[in-house]
Amino acid sequence: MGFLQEKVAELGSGTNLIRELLAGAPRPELVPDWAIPLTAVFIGVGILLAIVSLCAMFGTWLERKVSGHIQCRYGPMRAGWHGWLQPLADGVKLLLKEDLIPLGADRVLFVIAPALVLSSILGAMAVMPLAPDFFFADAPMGVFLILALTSTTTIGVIMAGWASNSKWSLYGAMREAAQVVAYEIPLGVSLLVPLMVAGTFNLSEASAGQAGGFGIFGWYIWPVGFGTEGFSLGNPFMIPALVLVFVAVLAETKRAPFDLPETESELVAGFLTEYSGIRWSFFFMEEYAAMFLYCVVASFFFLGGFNSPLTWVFEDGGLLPNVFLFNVMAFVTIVVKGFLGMFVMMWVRWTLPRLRIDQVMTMGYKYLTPLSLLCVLGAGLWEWGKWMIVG
Amino acid sequence: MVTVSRYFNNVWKSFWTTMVGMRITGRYLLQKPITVQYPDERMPIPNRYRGIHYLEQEKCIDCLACARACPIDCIEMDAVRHGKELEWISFTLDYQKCMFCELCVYPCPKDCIHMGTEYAFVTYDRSEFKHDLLSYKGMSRDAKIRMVDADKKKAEKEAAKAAKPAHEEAAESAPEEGAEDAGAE
Amino acid sequence: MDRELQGTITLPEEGRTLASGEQEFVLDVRTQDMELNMGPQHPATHGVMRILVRTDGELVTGAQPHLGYLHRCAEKIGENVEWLQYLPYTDRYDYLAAMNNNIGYSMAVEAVMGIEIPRRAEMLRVICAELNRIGSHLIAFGTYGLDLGAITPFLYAFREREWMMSLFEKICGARLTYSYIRIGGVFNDAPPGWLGEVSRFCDTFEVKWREYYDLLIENQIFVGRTADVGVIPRDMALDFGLTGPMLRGSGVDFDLRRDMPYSLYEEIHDAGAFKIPVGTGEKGTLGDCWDRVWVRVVEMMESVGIVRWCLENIEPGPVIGDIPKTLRVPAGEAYVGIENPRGELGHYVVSDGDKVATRCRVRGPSFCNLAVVEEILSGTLLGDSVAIIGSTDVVIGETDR
Amino acid sequence: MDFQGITDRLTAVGAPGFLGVDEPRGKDPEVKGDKGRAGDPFVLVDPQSIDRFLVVCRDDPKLRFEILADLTATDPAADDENLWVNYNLLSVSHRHRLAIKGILPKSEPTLPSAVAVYRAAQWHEREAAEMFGVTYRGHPDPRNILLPDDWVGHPLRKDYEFPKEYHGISCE
Repeated sequence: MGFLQEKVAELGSGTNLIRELLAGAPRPELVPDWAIPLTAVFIGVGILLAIVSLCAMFGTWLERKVSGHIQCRYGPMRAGWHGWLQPLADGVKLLLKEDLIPLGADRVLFVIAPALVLSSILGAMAVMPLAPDFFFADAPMGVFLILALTSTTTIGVIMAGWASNSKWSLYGAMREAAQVVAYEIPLGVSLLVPLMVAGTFNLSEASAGQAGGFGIFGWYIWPVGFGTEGFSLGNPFMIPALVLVFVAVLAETKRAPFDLPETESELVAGFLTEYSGIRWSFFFMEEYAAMFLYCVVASFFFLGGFNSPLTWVFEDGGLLPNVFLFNVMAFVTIVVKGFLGMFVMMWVRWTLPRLRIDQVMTMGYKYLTPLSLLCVLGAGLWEWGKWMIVG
Repeated sequence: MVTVSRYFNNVWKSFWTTMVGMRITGRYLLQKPITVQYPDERMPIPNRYRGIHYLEQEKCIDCLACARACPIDCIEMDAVRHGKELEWISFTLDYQKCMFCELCVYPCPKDCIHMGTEYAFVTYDRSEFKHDLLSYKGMSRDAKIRMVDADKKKAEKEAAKAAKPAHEEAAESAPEEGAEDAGAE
Repeated sequence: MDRELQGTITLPEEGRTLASGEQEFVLDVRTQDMELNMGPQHPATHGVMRILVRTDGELVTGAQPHLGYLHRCAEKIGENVEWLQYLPYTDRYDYLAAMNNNIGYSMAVEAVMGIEIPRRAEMLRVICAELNRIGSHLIAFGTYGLDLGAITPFLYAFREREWMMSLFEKICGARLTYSYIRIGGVFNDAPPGWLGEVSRFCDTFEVKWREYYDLLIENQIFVGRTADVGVIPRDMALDFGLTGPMLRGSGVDFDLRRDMPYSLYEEIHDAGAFKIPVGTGEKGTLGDCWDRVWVRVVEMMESVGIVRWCLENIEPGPVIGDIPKTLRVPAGEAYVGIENPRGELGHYVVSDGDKVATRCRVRGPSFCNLAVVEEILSGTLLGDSVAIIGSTDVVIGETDR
Repeated sequence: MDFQGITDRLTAVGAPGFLGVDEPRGKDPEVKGDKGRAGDPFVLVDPQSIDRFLVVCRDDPKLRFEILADLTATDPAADDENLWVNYNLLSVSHRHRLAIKGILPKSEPTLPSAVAVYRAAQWHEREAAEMFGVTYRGHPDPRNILLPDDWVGHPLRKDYEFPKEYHGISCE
């Protein structure tokens, strides 16, 4: 118990927050020591679950509106103003839907698979700081923890495909396995470029490194930046690296044009063929939450993270220093950046046709991997040269 | 070298055509949708629209021309004839069969069956698709009055006929013959 | 397990090549082929066709189409209803090009009767046929995008098709199954202002067409999915009796409208209003999916040219000849083939002088075009098979009739 | 080439099984008393040598019928003791057509398959076989194509009786 307590106590700022709150309670001595971190964990998981489902809800709404307007139609318009309550209505429908498990399916795996998929994204979400002073797990190796945790969704998808006892599902699962393994490499490698520039794996630290410059010009993406220390030379390989990361993220999250595991025109619905109701929606929650998470991670390392003109106003040494408003604005900033990233992903999805599975593999192994390696090489040489010249 | 240039050409082409496509879709993203919110606003329906039939029952003479023209025999009609007037029993169209081809409309000698602009036809029971086009059953008021009038006239005529002697009738027709002769000359 | 059985086992069919001829798969493990039932309810079979696919992983090693799920006895019905009454049934086999079917049937009956139809009726027929060709090709193009995962071009195609359908709605009252063309002419004259709207449609369509071309046809992913895929060489295309865009996609310069002209097409072609696009293998091999789709897309613009010519040259006049209400066709027989959007639509009509046909045979282009799928599917990837089936542009209503 | 030219050529090369031509009456309506049939002309061919006839049509440089446009059969009447088998050829290079008809007795409706000549015939022959009960000798895949495998009867024959039920489903 003691070991767990220690580990849990390390989890984040939430524990201290709870402890402070409880300190004001009438008889704080009645609360056992181990209950405090546990409460923090439960509250944290609740918040994470809320974030994941809100991401999915807003994501589905956004997707339908974006696709609708791109295709000269409205999208959902009935439930609420421009259908903003539509995800809620869908959620109720999915909850009430008959839960089907096909005959001959591996029942245990069939039930576990959606939960596994969802839990992996919940774990990855915990690493994401929501504001400079509000986070669950400020892991020093944040990025790679996120990459590792999100790639475990593959296991859930393969499980789902295998357990469904359907040929289409099996195809979808096999494609997912091949595709995710192929795109882990370019994603990880091209993320090395900003990691080299930032000099840290931690998301909050990376964000802190991009402060200043009215909240915009300090971002790592600019070849010539204007941060807290005045003008500085950035890294020109950041822009191609962002494109590479974007493409790899599209593939990682199974978004078109890389939606091979689901290809509705080839494999009916891929690994989702036999799923229905709330179990089916778990996969979608995972998809939208993963999109959001990847977009936020990319924004932390390329597009300034918490830094925007909004936070710049309230930051320490800014126009109106205010810690609380700074944190709120930082939260707003990453949410906006995350959904802007999702918007671009949707825009791409509703524009492009789908690749074929061998082309997906070709693109991963023959195009993205060498190009990302080139990028890393170039960025490394650039940084080395900068270090040699500037010191 | 050719391979390398083809490699980067491929990368560039993929990127560029994606950008071109995104420009097109992005432009539409900002435009007003062209669809309409169906039950609230509806598309205008042209005059020639081939929707659910309507029947000008007053004109119809129960000649079965439309039923015969129908390729799937979905029109059935039944009426009892009282002299010139019709007592309608049914005029049904089976919309489970009807394919809205309008072949029933143009053989009509009285131009009394038409296709309307109504297209939504929802029922809870299949049997209700056998739709009765009649606006009233039996005889119309006018037809009844006409029939009564006709009966009255007939009765009067017969009474007059019975009252008049035969030679008077012959005399009555004689001037007409004379007029005819005059016309011929 | 015995030591001898371990290690590399090479299957006899080693070294199978993809259609592109680039990658070779040498199998060193014993695998089992899987039978996959594509359809009758499958998103890519465009209706209720069933294709039994034998797959080895992602590789299709054999395919067998099973037809008949939409068989509605059209030919038998033709022998049981009167000449004119069969007309609505012709709408229903190729429901995406109902006008062309009406024209084909009417022309076959007119050929037996030996009658001429008024010039304005011919004009209206040509306008309707070409507008319907545009609509049909829009569906072909849109659903092909859908097969390849691009959903937006489909909606754009439907947007223009919607206008085309509302044009037909104005002239004949129906949106899909028109029954507008009658034996001896057309049912009724164009309403006032209709021809002007057709002209406006043509103007708008030319602008939108460019967008389709840029959005889908030129897209690198689309080219990658379709070029070098499903190659039908010229000889195979002729052997299988392919017609229409399938034949022209294989590089055979043949179009019934130009080469065996009927109706007014000879005059229109002499006036230079249209050309026949023929596949050239621009992006890959001659006769691949890209060529077929390209031929269809370019044909839409040629149809616009034909419609324009008709709008310029149409003159007032009667639209239907002197046709009795109950048709009696003299004894005889005729085969009339016209250029449907999918190829040669043939009607073989036999009459024995009665009110009812003796034989009402329909040669559907989709039926013949689909036969080639059996041949070219094997050796492709599963994703390619969808692309190939889509590029044949079959309408199941017509294959099964 | 017009129909006259095609038939002349067929006679000249001695196409196997070529029996003659059947031409309709003149198109001129002024000519009264022409009792012939209406429509298009066709050539009559012995169905038993149809495959060799088609080879000639396909390979002769003057004819060059590359495409088999249509293949079907016709049952002219219930009391007729013959079926017709109809072929329609199309030449892409010479831009002409030819309608071919063979008279086949209903008592023994067997004729050689044309699949070896035109592979387009494969599905058409399957359809004609199930609809009319024609047997094509040497067809590589003689299954039903549009009808279920267990269908009884040949629906496009004039003497076909409509089934009362199919697998327990009433057809009335």
